Amino acid sequence: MTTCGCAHHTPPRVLENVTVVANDRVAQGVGLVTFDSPRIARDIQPGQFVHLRIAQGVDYLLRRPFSIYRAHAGRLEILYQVVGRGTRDLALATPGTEMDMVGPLGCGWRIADSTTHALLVSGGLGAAPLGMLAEELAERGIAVTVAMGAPCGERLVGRDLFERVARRVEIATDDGSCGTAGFVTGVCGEMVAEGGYDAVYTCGPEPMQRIVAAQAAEAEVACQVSLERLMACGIGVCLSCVVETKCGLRRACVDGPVFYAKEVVWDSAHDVTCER
Amino acid sequence: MTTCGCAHHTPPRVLENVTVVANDRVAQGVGLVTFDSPRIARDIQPGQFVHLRIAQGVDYLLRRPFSIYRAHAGRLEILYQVVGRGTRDLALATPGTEMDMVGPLGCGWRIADSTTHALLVSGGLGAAPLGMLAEELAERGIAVTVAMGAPCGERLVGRDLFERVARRVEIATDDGSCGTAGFVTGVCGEMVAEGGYDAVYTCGPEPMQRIVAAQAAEAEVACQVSLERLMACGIGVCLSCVVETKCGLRRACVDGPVFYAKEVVWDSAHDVTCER
Amino acid sequence: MNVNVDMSVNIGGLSLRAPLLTASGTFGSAREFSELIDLNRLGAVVTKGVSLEPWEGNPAPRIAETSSGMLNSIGLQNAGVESFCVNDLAWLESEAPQVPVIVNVSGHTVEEYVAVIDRLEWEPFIAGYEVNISCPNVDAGGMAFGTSCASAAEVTRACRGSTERPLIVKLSPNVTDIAGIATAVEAEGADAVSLINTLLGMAIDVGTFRPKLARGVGGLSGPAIKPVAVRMVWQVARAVTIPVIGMGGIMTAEDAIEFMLAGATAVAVGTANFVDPTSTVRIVDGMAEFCHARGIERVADLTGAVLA
Amino acid sequence: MNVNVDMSVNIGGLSLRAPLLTASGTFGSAREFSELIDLNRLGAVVTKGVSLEPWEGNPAPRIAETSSGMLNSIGLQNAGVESFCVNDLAWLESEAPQVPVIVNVSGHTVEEYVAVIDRLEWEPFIAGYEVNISCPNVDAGGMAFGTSCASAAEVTRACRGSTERPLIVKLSPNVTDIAGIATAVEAEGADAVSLINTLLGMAIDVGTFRPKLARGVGGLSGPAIKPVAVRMVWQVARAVTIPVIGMGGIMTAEDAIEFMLAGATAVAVGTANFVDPTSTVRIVDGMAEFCHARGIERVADLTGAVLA
Ligand SMILES: Cc1cc2nc3c(=O)[nH]c(=O)nc-3n(C[C@H](O)[C@H](O)[C@H](O)COP(=O)(O)OP(=O)(O)OC[C@H]3O[C@@H](n4cnc5c(N)ncnc54)[C@H](O)[C@@H]3O)c2cc1C
Ligand SMILES: Cc1cc2nc3c(=O)[nH]c(=O)nc-3n(C[C@H](O)[C@H](O)[C@H](O)COP(=O)(O)OP(=O)(O)OC[C@H]3O[C@@H](n4cnc5c(N)ncnc54)[C@H](O)[C@@H]3O)c2cc1C
Ligand SMILES: Cc1cc2nc3c(=O)[nH]c(=O)nc-3n(C[C@H](O)[C@H](O)[C@H](O)COP(=O)(O)O)c2cc1C
Ligand SMILES: Cc1cc2nc3c(=O)[nH]c(=O)nc-3n(C[C@H](O)[C@H](O)[C@H](O)COP(=O)(O)O)c2cc1C
Ligand code: FES
Ligand code: FES
Repeated sequence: MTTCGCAHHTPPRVLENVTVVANDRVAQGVGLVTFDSPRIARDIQPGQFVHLRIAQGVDYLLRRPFSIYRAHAGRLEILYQVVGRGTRDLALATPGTEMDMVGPLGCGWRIADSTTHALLVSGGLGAAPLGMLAEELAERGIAVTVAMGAPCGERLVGRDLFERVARRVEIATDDGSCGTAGFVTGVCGEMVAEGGYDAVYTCGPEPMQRIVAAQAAEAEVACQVSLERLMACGIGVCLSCVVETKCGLRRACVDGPVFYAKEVVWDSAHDVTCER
Repeated sequence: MTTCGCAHHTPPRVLENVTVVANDRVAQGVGLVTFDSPRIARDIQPGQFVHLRIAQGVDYLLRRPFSIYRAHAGRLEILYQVVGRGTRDLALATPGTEMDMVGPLGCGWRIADSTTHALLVSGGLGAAPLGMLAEELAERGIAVTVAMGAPCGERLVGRDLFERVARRVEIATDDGSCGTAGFVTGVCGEMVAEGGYDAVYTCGPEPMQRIVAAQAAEAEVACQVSLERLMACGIGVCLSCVVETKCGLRRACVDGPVFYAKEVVWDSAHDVTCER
Repeated sequence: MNVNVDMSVNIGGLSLRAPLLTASGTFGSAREFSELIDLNRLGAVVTKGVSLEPWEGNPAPRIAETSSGMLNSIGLQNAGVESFCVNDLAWLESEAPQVPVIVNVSGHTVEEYVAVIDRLEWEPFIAGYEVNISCPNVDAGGMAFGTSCASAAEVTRACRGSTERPLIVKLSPNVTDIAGIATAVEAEGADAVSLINTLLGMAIDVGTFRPKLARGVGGLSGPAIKPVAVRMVWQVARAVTIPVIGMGGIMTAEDAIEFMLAGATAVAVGTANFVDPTSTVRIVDGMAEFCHARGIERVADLTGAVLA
Repeated sequence: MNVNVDMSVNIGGLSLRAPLLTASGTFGSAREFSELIDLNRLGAVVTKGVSLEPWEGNPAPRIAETSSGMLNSIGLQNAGVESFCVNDLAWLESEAPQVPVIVNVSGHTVEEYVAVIDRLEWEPFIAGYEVNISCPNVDAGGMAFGTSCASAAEVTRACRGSTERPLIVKLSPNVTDIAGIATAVEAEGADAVSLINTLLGMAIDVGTFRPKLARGVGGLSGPAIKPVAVRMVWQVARAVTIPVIGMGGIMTAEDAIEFMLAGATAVAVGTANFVDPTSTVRIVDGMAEFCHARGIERVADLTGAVLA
């Protein structure tokens, strides 16, 4: 039976005061911020996210949702792309800055006990929720292969982490400045067709995820996707983040952001992230 | 003929980008911020003010009006008391911070050619617009005597400057922690009654200014007051800052903030500064 | 330290331990907040809007951020009254038995409002109803009922006929004369009015030329609307004798006090729950401290205490 | 670089070099801004409200800051039409002869509106009138005329009878159906409508229990109201065939474009003049750049171009 919901046991949510311990530019328009956040860092699972209050006043009100790239030793790392007011302010936060976040939120990646070799497909900042996953898979002794893409070499993120834990990392850039020239979906299509994977995990622009999902379906490999939606509450009450699934509307913030690709009704899926 | 307006020739207003060069706490809840602002610093006259944009976003919109405490060498000094959002943010501004201000604004203190000995009466942050005046009077060879008051010694501001340029400085504090115990109006009343002054300049809480004005009137000495009003535009268009005068409603931002005390209709004068 | 302040208020016979409710649609059915706050600190939980049949709501995107506010066009998505009783209400009854539950009721027609109430009358664990005649996000019904005295009166009369429980009517701010509408629903037996629902607004993405909400228009909430909300509470409180529940942009205890001074007997907190999920209890605490610091013994003494 | 963009628009026969006006009451009679900006860059100057006799306005405090907005209760203080002609108009004619001047007209009664226009008809240097039937800050007249179709139509008809100059009617947002009122004034011969005037609001000082405005209530302006204003412009533009002048919270060129997309032929900038006195020219420049960057040759092509 498909429920399109979250099967995980999710850790309790808390509102935690956190402190920026480092914040650096890591690629063109992309920063990596590290927070001291002992409680959330301890509990959070790969693919879950936090809801961060960046704004101090009420000029812009809402929290911003971010995946966790890495969590260790009481600290959370977030990879962020500067796109608007919130992320611009985030980029300006210096070590010592205090903020607060609600988390851990949402339902993360499922790792089936039977998995032996996982393919991770990352487009642009898609690396953000895949970092923790790659580390977790490697720790569990599951083989990891990565296909990653970006517009250009300057904008590739997560490569170091992936190269540390994966047995193979394939790179595609639109302009050919690094790895194969072209979209990551080209590289990924070939890899999936070659076979050998029993799980595909993907994150990136929604049209890309959709193609990867189709490639995985073709090869009959279970595929999970991580979807972005505008979120007001992040905890399931406001119904702003709905995703159309085979079992009706589901909330990306609690039933996702990770969904099995086969459950998503892609036609109506609303794409907020074409830019990446 | 009384016009209740501005007789001065006022320098042209500009919108200038300014940079914080220093910002320090100088008394309890009071800061002194220095801006690099060559154009306004060159033109501004004692008693005029600037309209400073502290907010960056649109959470709180309006500029904040501040008198100029000192202007020299392309720099402006502002004494400010932390009372709300704007001044809180101002207190947090570090050297290098950029802001912008509109100025010089308003009509400052009139110095009659015949003046030989001026009494300056400052209550709390009333020193703010009197600092430049004291220096200007001294430079013109006019004798300066100062009566200054504050709730306590910890909150006295401007003493150094006044002691440098005035021939006599009398202090009153409500709690007697410095100078005479009591209100500055007590000290000032005696001084005015003693005679010898041909001009009284005062700034501070409106009820205090009103008493000083009455004392000066009694002694038949011309008295000027500097009034605070809520200001949206600062340049005379919005009519938010009206002061009731003997010749009708006048705008504090262009016809004032300095008025001859005898022109002000005190009964209806709206006091926004009881706190100081 | 707050032991001295009596925080209780009475809304149409319903006695609340604190003058603060959750604003419908911003608190789910409270379950999601139970990990984050102590629900027993709330005056009452007002549930999300409940309709007779399941409603799909509007297409996404359903929200857009604006200066000091947000637009939403959720469109009252809900699983229908039956599912509400079986899931949400059952959870509330077992996990938060001390907290009064006020069910927010929606309908496309007068009959639907009544049918929802008729079903809910079977449930003993309900403290009252808030009839939403002011949702700007549904085509039939919704706000249309709240924009004329006649239709507002009609819905109220019909609902009143079905229940003796406290009946609150939630008013739309998108009207010329909200006091007139409040008077009309008071005349039909409403026990209280709540206001304001969202202001109808729109935002357009200048990059794509498309409205930011798929539906085009939506409801504006948050601090941006507070001055309009305070004004309307003040106008309505002077026009009716029944209690007024004030809301619209409350983020802090001071905001809540402002509504009480304007004439509200209690307040509701909406959008702030998204910004800070602990807003409700933080505001209740702050209100008690405010009273304590000023020697105000009963929070109810603030109601309508504006000096004007 | 903007040479390729045609920025001109036409409002009821009045051709403007740029689609940007000053919002009445926020720009004085332009003189105060002449040191800070080049007035020739504006589409037109809309003056502060002018009445037959001098008006005192309301007691102070007259403004209060709110989240992303401000309240004002100035109350149309002005020295009357005679003084306006002798001082303000004469200055404009001699110092800014190229800039079209639209006079904002106020009255307590229909007769007063007409009398102001009758006086102004003697002045050759006036490009048109904006009839303010939407000021929330005066007791008689003001907003009252703008909240019913009948009275809005009556004022329009009377003013139309006195002038052949372009006649703009400024609408109140404090109504249930602004499109209906726009339709009514269009039927009486208005050449254009402008909207929105301020939303009626209130703020209370919780320290003193007093309203922050001496008058109690006042008009809300600034970015807080933009979503409401954009929605109303969109509704009105679909209901009438005359041009719409959009305003409410415009701070940036993008904000102005948003109003154009919603259906405005031109926009007006109000509160932003207080925040940044160079706002108007900054926004005109930004609008031209916006068009240029997207290959839009005529700014007028943006009007109503929202994809909905
Ligand atoms: C579950 C989840 C995880 C995410 N993880 C990451 C991450 O690890 N790194 C990263 O860079 N970004 C991530 N995003 C996207 C990130 O939330 C947005 O880029 C960010 O909110 C933009 O804020 P802004 O103020 O800079 O942009 P603005 O455009 O000014 O924001 C305006 C509004 O739109 C929302 N918004 C804008 N873009 C998005 C988006 N793509 N998705 C959701 N809401 C959006 C904002 O939250 C805000 O409410 C994630 C989104 C979701 C839903
Ligand atoms: C001509 C003039 C000169 C001034 N000079 C000085 C000075 O040199 N040093 C100094 O510390 N203060 C001065 N003030 C007062 C100063 O402008 C206010 O203290 C300041 O605006 C408060 O801003 P806030 O955001 O901290 O307070 P908030 O209370 O948050 O401000 C809210 C609104 O009220 C206005 N406001 C609050 N208090 C006052 C006030 N006393 N006068 C006018 N507007 C007020 C603010 O500008 C803002 O619009 C002067 C005021 C005027 C009119
Ligand atoms: C996302 C969202 C959903 C809402 N859903 C409902 C609803 O179902 N029923 C209702 O009566 N009001 C609903 N409202 C309106 C709120 O209850 C409240 O009246 C309004 O948001 C103003 O308060 P605020 O500014 O504190 O949010 C909703 C508001 C928001 C923001
Ligand atoms: C201080 C002030 C005074 C105003 N005076 C007038 C007026 O005299 N006549 C009028 O039609 N509108 C007046 N308005 C309304 C503005 O012209 C405009 O409609 C409104 O402020 C919305 O635009 P904004 O948000 O850009 O300010 C005034 C607004 C403000 C803030
Ligand atoms: S963001 Fe509120 S329900 Fe998902
Ligand atoms: S502040 Fe606008 S007229 Fe004085």
